[in-house]
Amino acid sequence: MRESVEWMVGGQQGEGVDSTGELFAKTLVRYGYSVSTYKQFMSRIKGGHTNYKIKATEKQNYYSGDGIDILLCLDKETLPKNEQSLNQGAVVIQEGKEILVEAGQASTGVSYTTFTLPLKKIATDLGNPLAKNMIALGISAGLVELPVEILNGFIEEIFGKKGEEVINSNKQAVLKGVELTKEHVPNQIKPLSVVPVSNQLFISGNEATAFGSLMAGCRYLSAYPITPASEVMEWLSDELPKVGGTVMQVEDEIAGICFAIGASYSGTRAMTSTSGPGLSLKTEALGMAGMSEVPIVIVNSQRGGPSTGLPTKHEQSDLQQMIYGTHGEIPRIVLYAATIEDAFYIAAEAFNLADQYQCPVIVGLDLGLSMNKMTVPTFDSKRVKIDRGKLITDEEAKDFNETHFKRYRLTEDGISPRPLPGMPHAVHTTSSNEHDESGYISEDQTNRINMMRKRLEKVRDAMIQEPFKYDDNGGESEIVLVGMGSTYGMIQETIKQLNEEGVINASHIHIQQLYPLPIDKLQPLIDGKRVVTVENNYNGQLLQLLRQHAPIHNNSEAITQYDGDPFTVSTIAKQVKELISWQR
Amino acid sequence: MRESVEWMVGGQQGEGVDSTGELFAKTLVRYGYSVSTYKQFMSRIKGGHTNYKIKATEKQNYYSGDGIDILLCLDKETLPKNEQSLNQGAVVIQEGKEILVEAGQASTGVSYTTFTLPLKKIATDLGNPLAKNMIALGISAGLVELPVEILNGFIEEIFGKKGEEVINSNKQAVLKGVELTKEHVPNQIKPLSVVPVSNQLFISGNEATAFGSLMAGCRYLSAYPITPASEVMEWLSDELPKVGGTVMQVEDEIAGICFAIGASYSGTRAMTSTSGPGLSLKTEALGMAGMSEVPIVIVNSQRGGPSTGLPTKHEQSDLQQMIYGTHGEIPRIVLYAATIEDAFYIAAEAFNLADQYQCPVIVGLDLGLSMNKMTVPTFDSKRVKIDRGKLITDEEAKDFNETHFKRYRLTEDGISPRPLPGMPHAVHTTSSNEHDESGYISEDQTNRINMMRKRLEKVRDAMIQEPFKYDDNGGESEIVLVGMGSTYGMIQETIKQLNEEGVINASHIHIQQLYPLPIDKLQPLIDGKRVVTVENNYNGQLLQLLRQHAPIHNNSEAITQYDGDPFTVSTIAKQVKELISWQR
Amino acid sequence: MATLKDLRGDTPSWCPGCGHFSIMAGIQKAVVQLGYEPHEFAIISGIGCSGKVSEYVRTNGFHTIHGRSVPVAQGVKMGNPDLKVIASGGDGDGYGIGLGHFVHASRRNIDMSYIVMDNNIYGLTKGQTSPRSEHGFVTKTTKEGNKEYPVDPVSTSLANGATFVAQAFAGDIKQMVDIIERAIEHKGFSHVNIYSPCVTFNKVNTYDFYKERLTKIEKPFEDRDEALAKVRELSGLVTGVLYEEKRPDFQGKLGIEFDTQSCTNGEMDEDLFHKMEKQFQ
Amino acid sequence: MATLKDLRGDTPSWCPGCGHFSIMAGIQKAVVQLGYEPHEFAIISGIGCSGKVSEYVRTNGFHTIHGRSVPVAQGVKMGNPDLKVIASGGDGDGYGIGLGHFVHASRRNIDMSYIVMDNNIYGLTKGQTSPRSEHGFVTKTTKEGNKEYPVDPVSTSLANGATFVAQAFAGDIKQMVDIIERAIEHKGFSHVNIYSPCVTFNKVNTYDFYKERLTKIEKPFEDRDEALAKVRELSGLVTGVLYEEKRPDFQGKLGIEFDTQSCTNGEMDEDLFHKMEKQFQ
Ligand SMILES: Cc1ncc(C[n+]2csc(CCOP(=O)(O)OP(=O)(O)O)c2C)c(N)n1
Ligand SMILES: Cc1ncc(C[n+]2csc(CCOP(=O)(O)OP(=O)(O)O)c2C)c(N)n1
Ligand code: SF4
Ligand code: SF4
Ligand SMILES: [Mg+2]
Ligand SMILES: [Mg+2]
Repeated sequence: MRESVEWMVGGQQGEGVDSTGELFAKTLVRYGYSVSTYKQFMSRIKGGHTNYKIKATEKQNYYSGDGIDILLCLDKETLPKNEQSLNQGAVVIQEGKEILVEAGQASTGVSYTTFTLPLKKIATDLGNPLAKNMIALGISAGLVELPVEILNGFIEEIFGKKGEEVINSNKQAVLKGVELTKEHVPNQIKPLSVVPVSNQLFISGNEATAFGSLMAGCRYLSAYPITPASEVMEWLSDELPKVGGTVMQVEDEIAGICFAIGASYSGTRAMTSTSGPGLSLKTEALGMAGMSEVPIVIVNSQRGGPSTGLPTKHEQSDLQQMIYGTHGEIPRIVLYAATIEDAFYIAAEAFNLADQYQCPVIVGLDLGLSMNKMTVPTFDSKRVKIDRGKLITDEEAKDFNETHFKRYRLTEDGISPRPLPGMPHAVHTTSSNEHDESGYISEDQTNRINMMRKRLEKVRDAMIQEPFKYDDNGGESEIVLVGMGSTYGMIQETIKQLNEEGVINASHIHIQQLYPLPIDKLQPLIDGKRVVTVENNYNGQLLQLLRQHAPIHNNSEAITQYDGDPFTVSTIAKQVKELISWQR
Repeated sequence: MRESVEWMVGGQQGEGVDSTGELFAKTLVRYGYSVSTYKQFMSRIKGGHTNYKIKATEKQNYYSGDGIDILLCLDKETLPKNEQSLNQGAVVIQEGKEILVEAGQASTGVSYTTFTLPLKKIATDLGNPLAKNMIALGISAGLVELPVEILNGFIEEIFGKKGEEVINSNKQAVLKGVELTKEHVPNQIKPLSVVPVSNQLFISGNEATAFGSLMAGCRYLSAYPITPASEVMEWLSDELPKVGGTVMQVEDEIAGICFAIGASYSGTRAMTSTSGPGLSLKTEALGMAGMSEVPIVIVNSQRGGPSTGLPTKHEQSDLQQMIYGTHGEIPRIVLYAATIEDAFYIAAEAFNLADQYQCPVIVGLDLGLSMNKMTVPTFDSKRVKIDRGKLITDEEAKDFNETHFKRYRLTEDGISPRPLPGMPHAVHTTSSNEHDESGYISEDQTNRINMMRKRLEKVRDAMIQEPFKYDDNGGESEIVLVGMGSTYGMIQETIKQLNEEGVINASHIHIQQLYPLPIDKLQPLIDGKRVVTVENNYNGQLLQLLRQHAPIHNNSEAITQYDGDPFTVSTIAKQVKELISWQR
Repeated sequence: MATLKDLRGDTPSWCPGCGHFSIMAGIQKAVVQLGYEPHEFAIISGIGCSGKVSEYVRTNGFHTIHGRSVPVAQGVKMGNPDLKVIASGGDGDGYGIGLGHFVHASRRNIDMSYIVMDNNIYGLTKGQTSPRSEHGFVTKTTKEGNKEYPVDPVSTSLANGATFVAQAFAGDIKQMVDIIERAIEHKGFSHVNIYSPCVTFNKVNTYDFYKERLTKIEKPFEDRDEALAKVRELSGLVTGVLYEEKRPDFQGKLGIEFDTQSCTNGEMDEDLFHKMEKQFQ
Repeated sequence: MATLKDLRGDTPSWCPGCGHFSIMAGIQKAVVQLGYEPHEFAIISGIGCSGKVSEYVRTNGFHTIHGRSVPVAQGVKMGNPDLKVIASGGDGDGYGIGLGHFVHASRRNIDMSYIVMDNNIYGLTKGQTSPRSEHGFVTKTTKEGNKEYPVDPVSTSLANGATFVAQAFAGDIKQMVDIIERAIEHKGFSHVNIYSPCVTFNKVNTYDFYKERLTKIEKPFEDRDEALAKVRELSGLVTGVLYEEKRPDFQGKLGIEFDTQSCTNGEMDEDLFHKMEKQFQ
C-alpha cells in the first residue's frame, strides 16, 4: 500500500483541465487524504498549455510535490513538458487511436508505463463524448484503488441539474475507466492505504483569506479585478450580502482603496484586495490611511512582476513595495501567511490590528498560496477574538465634553480614542494633511514632532500571535533557512530530506510578520548561524530586509527563483548543498 | 569690516516678503557675495507668516545660516518667531508709530537693537506707499554699507514698464532708508568688505535641474503641478519652446509619467517632475518604464510627508519610495544632488544614464534644495557630454536584417541596441509584459530567467561622475557623518565648527547616487568608523540603506529632524556631541 | 436645532473675497435650514483651496487626497447609510485628476451630493490652468494661452446617468442654498457645479464675468436629453437645477439588508462559521 | 507597398470567434489600403485581451499598462509628430480605469486615433462587468445583475470636444475599415468605439444582438450637438462617423517649431548654454 500519490492532468486551457483536477483532488480529500495542489496556467482565455498537480498524503502536507505517479495527458504538450518529473514506475495516460500499453524511459532515467487509449471514442460509445475526462479519472481511481462511490457522489452534485441521463453516462464512464485499468494496467502502481477521515477543509489561500476576513467582521470589500486576487472579491461577493455586507467592483484600484477607506472611516470593517500593479496604484491612498489613521486591510496577492509582467505566474517580489511603498513615513503592519491555514487567522488578525493601531495592514499572499487549494484541519473559530481597539461609543465620547472632538488626541500609547461619524457628541475631523489633535491643518513644529512620534511609534510593538514559525529541527543546526509565504511546504520537505540524507541539520524560520519585523525574537534564532533565505524573486528582498536589521552580511545568502514557477524541493536541496560545499 | 551677513525678512504671505528677500539677495550677489537663502512659507495663498533668510559670505557657502544680523519685520510674528536666532548686536527693523531706537535682549541672552519707524508713513510722504519695503531695504543696505547703485539698477529692471515716476519714488525710498540708518543707527553693525565679482549664478535647485535637463537635450516635460516641484515645469515651459521642445501640463501624475514615457519611446529625451504624492501615483508606470526598457527621467522634489502632509515644508522622507517603489523588480538608478551646483550636472547625467541603461532614472531633490536660491560658480558646460547609449540609426538596424526587429536582443552587457519607431528597417515591439527578444509576450521559463538577469544586472555598474562627495577633513576621523541633498552645507559647517572647537574630527560623505549604492567605494571610508547619518526624516532611511549594505549596525546612528524645517548647524553639532559623550 | 454658529469649524485661510467663502456659507445654511445636526453629516473633501471646506464647516469631515473625495465619499455612504454625505473639492480636483471617479459616480448613483467649487483654475498651486480653464486662458505656464478646451462637467454627468444635476454661482447665495438643499435631499448622486471666482489668480472668470453671462433655469427639464441640449446651447453658462430624476439609489437596488456597523469585540460568530465552513468540506 | 502579410505580427491567442480578430484585421486593412508602411505607425495598447493587438499587428507597438494607452500614445505623437499613432484597448481599459485620460484626450485634440474594442465586459480577467455592461447584466460577481448604468462613451467624447467621433461593429468589417481609415486620416483626436463581441463571457451582447439593433448613420452630422442628440436618442446603438470637425490639432496650435529628435552624442550646445545662463546672473 502507498501512503501518498502524485497526480497531474495537463491539457489546453478552456478544455476542463481545471475541473478534472479539482474533481480528483476532492475525491482524494473525501477519502481522507491531505491534498496539496498547484495549477499552472497562461495569461489567455483559451488555448495554451495548463496543468493541475496534486499530491495526496496520509499526513498533513504543504507541498504539491516534485514528482508524478500518474500523468493524465489531455494534449500533446503534457508529456514532453512533464516527463522529467515522472517518478519511477509512473503511469502516463494518453489519448491514442487504439489501446496500447508500452514501457517508456524518461530523460532522467526513470522508467514508466504509457497507457494509450481512444478516450473520446470510448466515451462516444458510452453515449456521452463529453465524459472522456471521466474515463481518465476512472482509470486514475482504479490505479490507486480509490472507491468509485466518492467520484459518483461528486458526479451527482455537479450534474444534478442536467438530469439522470448525464449523471448515469458519467458514472458509467468512471466505471469504464476502472475496468480498463483492471484489464490493461492492473497492479501497475500500489493502491492507496485507507486513512481515517478527519474534519479537513479543502480551500485556497484566497478563500481562506476571504473567509477569515468575513469571520473577523469585515463587511465591505471594494476592489478591481486582477489575477491572482480576483477570487477574494468573487468569494466575498457571494457571501457578504448574506451577512449584510457587500462587495463593490469599482472603476480602478485607486477607487478600490478609497471606497474601503471611506467605509472604514464610517465604522465598517473594510478591505481591498489586489495584486502588484494595483498595489502600486494604491500607494498614494495607502499613505492617506496611514496619515489619517483610518484602519484598512489591503490584501496583496503577488504575481510575476514587474509591471504587467507574468500575470498568471508565481512570484514573491512585492516585499519592498509592501513595506516601503508610499512617499513619506506612515505606520503600517505587513503580514504574510505561511500556509493556507494561517491565511485564515492572519486575515482575521489583520482586521484587529488595523482597528487597534488605526493604520493600514497589508496582508501579503502569493499566487502559489492564493490560487491553489490544499487540505487544512478546519479552522479554530475561537483562536482570534474580534478586538476593535479604541473605538468608542457616543456615551464615551460625551465624557470628553468637546464641541469638536479631538480625533488625534495625544495619548501615552500613541493611539487616540476613535469615535465614528454620526455620533452626536463626537463631531470630528479626519485628515491627510498634518494636523493637530483636532484634525485641523497645523504646520507647527512641536505639533509635527508629536504627531510623527505618535504615528510612527504606535505600531512598534504590534505583534500577531505567530509572527514567525520556527522549527529547530530537533537540535543544533549550523544553517537556518528563512522563507515566507507559499515556500513553507517546500522548505519543510527540503530540510527533512537533507536531514534524512545526513547532509546537514538545518532549522527553519518562516516569517509571517514582515513589518514591524520581530527582530528581537528572531535574533537568538539566527545568531551564529548561516542565514539562507529561500525566496521567489531576483534581488533577495527578504535577505535585504534581514540584513537591514541584523549585521549578518558575511554569513548570509539568498536562494532565489524567479521564472514564474514555484520552487521544487530538489532545487532548494541542490542549492543548499552547493552553498555548504562552497563554504566548507 | 565683516565678511558675512545674515539677514531675514518676515511678514504675511501675499505681502511681498519673497520679492523683498530676493531683491536683497540679488543685490548681495551683484556685490560679489556668495549667497544662500531659505524661504519658509505655509500651504495657503494669502496670510500666514512667511520669511526669507539670507546668508551672504565672501567665499562659497552652502548654508543659509543659523543666525540673524539684520531682521526686517513686516508683521508682528516675525520678531517673536525669530528672536532666538538673533546674533549678538543684531538690528531689528520694525514698523511703529514713531522713530525709536531701543536696546533689546533675546531669550538666548544676546543683546540687539530695535529700530522702530513708521515705514508706511514715510513711504506715503515720499509719494508711494507701496515703496515701504524699499525703505527697509535701504536701511538694510545702509547698515552693511552696500552701494545703493546696485539696488537702483534692480529697481529700474523691475519697474521699467511702470514709468519714471514709480522708478524714482522707489529709488528715493532706498536713499531715504540709507539716510535713516546714518541718522539713527550709524555704525550699528560692521560694513561688508568689498570682494571681487566672479561669474556666479544665483539659482534654485529646481532651476538648476531644469537648466541641466534642457542642456542635456531634454525637449519634453509632462507633469502635474505640485509644490515644491512646479518650478521645474514653469521654468521649462518658458524655455523649451524656444528650442523646439514643449511642456505639457496634463490631467494627473499618471498621465505625467505616461506622456513622458511615450515621448521617450519615440526618441525624444523626456522627463516628468513631481513631489511625493505624485511619485506614489507614478509607481505603476515607473514599473512599465523599467520593464519595457524605455529611458525616462523622473524628478522627485521631496516635501513633508506622508500623504498630503506638510506640502510647503522640507523633508527627505521619500528615499525608500524612490529606491523600492513599484511592485516587482526593475532596473533603476536613483540620484540625489548634494548642492544646487551638482543639481545641474546630475540632471544632465540622468538623461545619459537613462539612455545608456534604458531604464528610469529618478532624480531626488528636497524642498530645501528645490525652492531656495544660492550662488554657485557658473556651470561647466563641458563636464557632461551627451551620450545616447545604444540608440541606433535605421542604417544600423538594417544590418540586423530582421522583419521584426529584436528590441530586447540579449547582449553581453544586457543592453539591447535600440531603434526608434519610424525607422523603415526596425519595426519593433515594446512591452510591459514579460517578453522574448522580439518583444512578444513570453511565459517561457528560460526566457524569463534571461530577461530578468538582463534587466536587473545591466545597471549594476552604473556610476555617475561623483557618486558621493567625500571630505576626510584633513586626516584621521573616528566618526563619519553621512548625508544627502540639502544638508550638505550644514554638515560641512558642523564639521568645521566641531573641529574648531576641538571636539572631534569627523569626515563627511554626501551620497549622490543612492541606487545602485556605490558600496564598494564607500566601504573603505566607513570601515572601523562610527557612522552617523544626518537626515530629515523619522525612520533614518539613509541609515537603513547603509545597514542593508554593510554590517555597521552596532556602530551607527541617525541624527534626524522631521518637523518641516531644515537642520541648523547647532542642532547637528549638539547631537553629534551627545552621541560622542554617550559612547565614551 | 443647530444654528449657523454650530456649523463653524476652523478659521478659513482663504484669500478675502474668494468664492469658496460663499459656498462654505451655503453648505452651512443648507444644513441649518434643513434642520440637520452637524453630526449627521460627513463632508469629504479633496485637496486644493476648496478642499479645506471640510475643516471649516463643522460637521464630521475627512480632508482626503487630491482627486479622491468622490470614491472616499461613496465608501462612507456605503459603510454608514445613515450619514448624509457631501463630497466637495475644486475643479482641478474633481474634473482633472478626479474626472474618472466623477463620471463613474454619476452612473452609479450612490446617495450623496458632490459640490464642485469651480474657479476655472488651480488655486492652491498658484494659478495654473485647470481642466475648466477657457481656451486661450493665460497663466504663467500657458503664456501663449491655453490650447486645450474645457471639460463640460454638467453635460458629462447628464450623459452618464446622474440623477440630479445642477449648477450655481457663488455670487448668488440664495439660489445656491436652495440648490444645495435640494441636492442634499435628493436620493441618489447629486452633482452641483458652483462657479466660485478665484480673486487672486483668475482675472477672467470674475464675479462680473458670471453675473453678465449666466442664464437662470427656473425649473428642471423633464427630460435628461433636453437638459443636456440646453446646457450645450448655452455653453454651460446656466444656473439652476437642470435635471432631477427619482430612481432607487444604488444601495437600494442592491436589495441587501445592510448590517455593517455591528461588529463588536468578542468571539467570532460560531454558527456563521460552521455554516460557511461547509462549502469547503 | 505594404501587403496584408507585412502587417502580420505574432500569432493571436484570442478565443476563436472573438470580435477582436475583426478589429485587428480592420486596422491591418486600413493601413494597407491607405498605402502606409508598417514602420510609419505606432500602435499603443493597454492591457486586456484587446491590448494584445499591438503585438498582432506588425507595426511599431507598445503594449503598455492597464488604462494608460491614451496618455502614452499622446506622448508618442508629441515626441515624434511624423508617426501615425493609434491607441487601442478594451472598454474596461479605456472607459473604466482609463476614463479620465480619454475625456482629457478628447478635449485636448492631439492628432491620433483611439480605437476601443468594446465588448461590454472584462475579458482577460474572466468575465466581470465592465463600465459598458448593461444595467442588469449578470456575471459571477453580479449574480443579481449589474446595478450600475453604463458609461456613454460616444456622448462623452462629443460633449468634451473630440473632433472625430465614430462607432463601428466587428460584424461589419467593410464599414469598420472605412471608419478606421477616416479616423487615421483625421487630423486631431479621433475616437472610434467598436462593438466587439466576447464570445466566451458575454452571452448578451452577441453578434446577433448588435445586428438586430444597430442603426447606420450614413453621413456625419454637421453639428456636434445634433450628433450628440441622435446618439442619445438611439441609446448609442449607432454606427458610422457621427461627427467630424476640421480644426488645428493641439500641436499645431502650440505654434512651436518642434525639434525634439535631434539630440545626439557630443558636447552641450555652448551658445545655448551662455544664452540661458544669463538669466541667473
Ligand atoms: C496627487 C497630488 N497631485 C498634486 C497635488 C498638488 N495640488 C494641490 S491642490 C492642487 C490643485 C487645486 O486646484 P483645484 O482642485 O481647482 O482647487 P482650488 O485650489 O482651485 O480650489 C494641486 C495640483 C497634490 N496635493 N496631490
Ligand atoms: C492596474 C491593473 N489593474 C488590473 C489589471 C487586470 N486586468 C487585466 S485586463 C483587465 C480588464 C480587461 O478588460 P477590457 O479592457 O475590457 O479588455 P478585454 O479583455 O475585454 O478585451 C484587467 C482588470 C491589470 N493588468 N492592471
Ligand atoms: S487662491 Fe483663489 S481659490 Fe485659493 S483662496 Fe485665494 S482666491 Fe480662493
Ligand atoms: S475572452 Fe472574450 S475578449 Fe477575450 S479573447 Fe476570448 S472572446 Fe475575446
Ligand atoms: Mg480650482
Ligand atoms: Mg472588454
